[in-house]
Amino acid sequence: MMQSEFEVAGRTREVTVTRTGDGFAVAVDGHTWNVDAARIDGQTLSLLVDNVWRKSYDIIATPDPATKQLTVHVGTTPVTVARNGRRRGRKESGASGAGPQRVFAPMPGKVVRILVKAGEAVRARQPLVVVEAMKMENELRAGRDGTIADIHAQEGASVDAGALLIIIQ
Amino acid sequence: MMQSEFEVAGRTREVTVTRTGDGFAVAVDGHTWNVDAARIDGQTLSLLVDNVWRKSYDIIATPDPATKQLTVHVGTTPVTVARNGRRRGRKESGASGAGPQRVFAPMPGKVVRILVKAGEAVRARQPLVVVEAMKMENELRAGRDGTIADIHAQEGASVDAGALLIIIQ
Amino acid sequence: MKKILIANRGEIAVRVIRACREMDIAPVAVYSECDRTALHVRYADEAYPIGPSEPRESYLRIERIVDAALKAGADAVHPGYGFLAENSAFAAAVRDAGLIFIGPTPKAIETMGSKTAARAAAKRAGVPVVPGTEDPIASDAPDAKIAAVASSIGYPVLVKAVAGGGGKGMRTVTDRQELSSAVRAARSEAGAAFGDAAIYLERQLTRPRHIEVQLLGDAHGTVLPFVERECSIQRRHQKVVEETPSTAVSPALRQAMTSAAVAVARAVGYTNAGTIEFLLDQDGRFYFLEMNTRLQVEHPITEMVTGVDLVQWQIRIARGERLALDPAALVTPKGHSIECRVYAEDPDNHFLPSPGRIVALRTPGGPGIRDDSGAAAGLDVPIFYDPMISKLVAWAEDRPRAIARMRRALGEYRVAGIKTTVPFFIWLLAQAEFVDATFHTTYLDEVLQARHGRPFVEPTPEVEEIAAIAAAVQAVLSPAPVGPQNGASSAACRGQWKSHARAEALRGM
Amino acid sequence: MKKILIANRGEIAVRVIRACREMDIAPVAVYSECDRTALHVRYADEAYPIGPSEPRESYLRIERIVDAALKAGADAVHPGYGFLAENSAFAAAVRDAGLIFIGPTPKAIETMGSKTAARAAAKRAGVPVVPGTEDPIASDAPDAKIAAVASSIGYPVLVKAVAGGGGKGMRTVTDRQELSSAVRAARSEAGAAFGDAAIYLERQLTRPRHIEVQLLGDAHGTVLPFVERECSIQRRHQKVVEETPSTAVSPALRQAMTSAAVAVARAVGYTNAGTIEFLLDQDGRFYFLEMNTRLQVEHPITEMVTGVDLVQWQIRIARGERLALDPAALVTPKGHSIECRVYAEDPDNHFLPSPGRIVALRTPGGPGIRDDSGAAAGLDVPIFYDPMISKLVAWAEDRPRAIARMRRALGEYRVAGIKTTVPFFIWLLAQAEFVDATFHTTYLDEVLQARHGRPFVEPTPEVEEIAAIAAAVQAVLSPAPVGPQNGASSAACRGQWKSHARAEALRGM
Repeated sequence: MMQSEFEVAGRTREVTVTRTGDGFAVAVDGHTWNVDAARIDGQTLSLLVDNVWRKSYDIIATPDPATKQLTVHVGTTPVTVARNGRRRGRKESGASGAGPQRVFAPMPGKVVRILVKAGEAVRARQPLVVVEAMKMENELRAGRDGTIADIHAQEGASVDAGALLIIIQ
Repeated sequence: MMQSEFEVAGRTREVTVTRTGDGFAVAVDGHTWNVDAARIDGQTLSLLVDNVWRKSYDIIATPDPATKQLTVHVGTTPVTVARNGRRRGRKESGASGAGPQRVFAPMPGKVVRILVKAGEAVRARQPLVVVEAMKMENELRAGRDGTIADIHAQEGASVDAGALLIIIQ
Repeated sequence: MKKILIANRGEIAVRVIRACREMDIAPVAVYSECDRTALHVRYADEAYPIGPSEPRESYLRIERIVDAALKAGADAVHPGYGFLAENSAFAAAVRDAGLIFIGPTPKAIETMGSKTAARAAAKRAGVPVVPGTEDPIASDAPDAKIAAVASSIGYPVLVKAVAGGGGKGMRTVTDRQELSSAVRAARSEAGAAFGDAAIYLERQLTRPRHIEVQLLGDAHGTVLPFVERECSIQRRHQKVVEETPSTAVSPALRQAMTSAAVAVARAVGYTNAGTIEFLLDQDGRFYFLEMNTRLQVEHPITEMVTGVDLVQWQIRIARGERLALDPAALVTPKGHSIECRVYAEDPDNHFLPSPGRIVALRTPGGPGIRDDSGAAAGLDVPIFYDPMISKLVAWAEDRPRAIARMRRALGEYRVAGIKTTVPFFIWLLAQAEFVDATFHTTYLDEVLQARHGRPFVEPTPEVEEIAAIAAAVQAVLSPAPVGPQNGASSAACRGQWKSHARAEALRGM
Repeated sequence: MKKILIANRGEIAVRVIRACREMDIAPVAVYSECDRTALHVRYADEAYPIGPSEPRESYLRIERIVDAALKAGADAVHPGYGFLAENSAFAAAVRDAGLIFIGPTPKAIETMGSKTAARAAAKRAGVPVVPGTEDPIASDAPDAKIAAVASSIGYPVLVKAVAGGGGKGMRTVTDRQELSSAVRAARSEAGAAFGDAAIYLERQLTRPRHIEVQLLGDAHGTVLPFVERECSIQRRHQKVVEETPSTAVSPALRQAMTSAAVAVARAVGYTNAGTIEFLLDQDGRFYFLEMNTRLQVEHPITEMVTGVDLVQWQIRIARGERLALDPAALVTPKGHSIECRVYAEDPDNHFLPSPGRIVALRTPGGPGIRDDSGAAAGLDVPIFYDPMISKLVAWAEDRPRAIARMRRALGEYRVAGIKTTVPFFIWLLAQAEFVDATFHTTYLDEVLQARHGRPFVEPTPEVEEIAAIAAAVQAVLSPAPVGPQNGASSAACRGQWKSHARAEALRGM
């Protein structure tokens, strides 16, 4: 039996997996499902889950380098899943909560222009920095109102996906 | 530098591989080629070989369970390659040389009928045993004239690919 | 109709699933033990186990399939082809369970399923049949009696399964000495394949062509024929390449054959998709051979030249729709289409089956190519079923271009882990008889015999040298890297690989 | 013509390779450092390195590409689209090296490549153009002067690259305040994309449709138009979905637009494949927008409804053949076709590029589906190039069925390792505006803005629960087995796996 806590699409779920004769009994927040699971390869699973019907789910589960979370594709629907304790606060751009907002490069590219200065007040959706990748200029915008606390990017510099560019206080 | 002897489509070849700056110098029976090799995955290679032109070869190389040799697909053309010392005499069915002829099951299946008896004289292409696989009955035939020395198969038995069925002396 | 259970596996189950999805109908799969990870199970909305891998314990078990359909709350059952597709008891059991059988009536299946009864029905409809026995040969008939019948028909004679199809349980006999062993083999194979060991005899025509007419019949009395398919490229009576239209069929002959096909179908009150098979002799006369009361493997080529989705129409007919199709368009092909049945067989070893794990698979794509497949890398081709892994279909404006396109597509095909018939097709499509379409149903067997097992794609000295280089270089490059692909590329693409390494590290989550 | 060098990469290079093979012409690839293992290199007969990954150091280096063509002994060069495809200096360099350029003359490229010169040519041919500046804006024009020009045209105004294409270097400006920054951004992007920072201004029509006409012109004076393509589904002026025919074009309008297109092409002595783009306003009036003097990304949908292989015809025209096509058939579409450009972008994160390693890939197949791809599992989508990984094309008898088929195909698409726009397309094809074809060129940007970045496919409670189950079960099942797939299946398929184990043991050879 294995018990874990997962954050699924932002909500915490208690999941308990118990091996049965020919599959698994999986309890999610107390409700138990009979699951026949077959591994296809490192990231692909086939699940048959007994409910009213015996439904087939085609699963690809891969870690997301930018957010350090697991992306579970249920068919073509991507769902973000994090095991509790492992999740990192990477994808806060656009979040409206308290604390500093960190703006990360969402893809590798070149910083073409920085449009703000440290100490400058910014409004939600105001462009902060322009990153060129794959021949397109992409504006990264502020997720909420605030003040530029720190700029880690340099114009002309190449950055990797996930690189910290700007902090808004 | 690595030196080896390969049997390619039945002919022995001396092959020497030397790493160069950006690829390999590969000598086959004394003639040297400049080879740019890139591995795609466990069994797939891309070779660019400088000759008059710089030719591109799409390679899939997999071991053949039935013959214990390597099947190298150059594009869609399969070529049997054995490293010397490793080759086993598995694929002798149909060979016309001296020595006993061993008839192996070429695929897993069920022995439906054995058509000969030990000590019986057989002619080339005479049916010896019928193996059912994938809903078809497949007759295995004698590769040359001879006498049945031994029968290892039993009617009704399931056999694996490569199982020895009959020896003709 | 909201939910359809597909009583089949492999590529045809995937084909029916696709039709369901495009019609907003939920597809339900069934599977045997060794098909748990097959694509048809993963593509379906629901999947129900129906027993062990042996077909007789699963895909041929009527009650288990009907149970699964009822459990799933399905409205209808699609049989695909093979297995129970031409089993009238299955069609009846589905109907008796209150479900719709997507196919003809049990009565029509039964009549045409008996090849001898079908020949009688064709005769009654005024369509000529190949000379042969009127009734099945009794199971206890002595050899001498069978030999007398064969003599009266005239050699060469074909021993055929009464419940036959797909060339199974069929043997050619050129003289009396071969007759008893051929009858025994055919009975045994027929019993294994159809659960019915009955056989009959038919005269083997001299170098005929196999021409067939696809039909659709609705429940309102309309029967529509499609442009003919040419299926003369056969190995041991099994089709390996099909094309449409046929170079041997003139507009007048097309008119005559499609009319004859409709007459036979009407004679048995036929509904849904079916095919009338004819033999066309060297003098241009055609004979009814048999009717297949189901979808056929070669249905895609008809879809390619007419634009009609035959599987969707099967469903639409089953739910009572009228055939809203332009009859003239169905017999007016646009362009030319060819299908190659890609089998897990070793063409260089007498076409013996080559089941196993597909280690790598790259299928062709691009203009005019359709790959109807049930295979994927990492999956197994099981020993228990038909070894067809894919129907590779090409379309082009005309026959020469369709051949060129198919050759291009075959050249793109990469399969590792199992042998396939791809090298054989590359050889076949380059033969003058194929290019000139001068073939007939025994052409392939004749030429194969004459080749004495010579490999279909013989490596040139250049290719042999490259194979040696590849084997040597692969040994030096081993083992396979798990991260970046190779040194040069790795350095060149730096930037995304730092991230990739992080991804690799997280994989264990 | 025996050998063609393809001066491109990715899916379009693979597309041209396929055309070459079907015509028995040897295809030659070129590649940058990070494309060493790309499919176009592996599919070609020969491959030559042309420099580092940065396009300016490789795919945009005219002299390196011409050198490679000469070294390979090629007869001709196919430019694909993007990179040097509309660079007249490249076409001239190829010609001057004694090779055939598969495309129009350098002169025609130059004329139509300047969007302002092209507008002048259209006007001279009697075809209306969108109101705007006659000449490029001077690079040192003061902001005030540009603003005055904009005011005289009337807001909203479009800032466009004179050397433009593919929506690059284009900005919409709704009032004067945005003008300078838009001009600056457009200049910078245009300079990066085309090596030419010149821009001009054009009035933005109110909710027009983008309708374009594909043409082929041979060297003997024949110019033939094809049925129109509807390309109004655009994001930031880049096409994302195209279809043919357009629901907005009546037979009379088709006649008028195709005639206008031919008039423009004739005015510049156009040969080979090209496309005249029009805007169609809400009153049914159309305006010349620009001409693309090359093959277009959306060419497959025209191939699907006409059966004509445009790439093969490019080659045939280049070697001097006459256009042996029935003009009436080209403007009489058979059925309906839709293309979705599958990009390595994260639609749920402002469509930002998502380069990286494709860990798993399963592409759709079956009836009516064509996947023109340059991607494969295990390969990287590099950061340096356009992030399009595949053109997914559907064909069916009519538009509703083509949409249903495309939705089915999108549902089959599986990509892991990178984000793609597949979930976005699944959402888009379900929108009433798409289903009813009431869209226009700003529809998508408007609806995207209104959605405020909401995910395109939001998981249902059921899907969230399944995701949790999958994550938990995957952790229990780890690590991935290298041999048999899973316990149940392994036992069921015993027989072939003993052999498989032997195969695994031999892998090290």
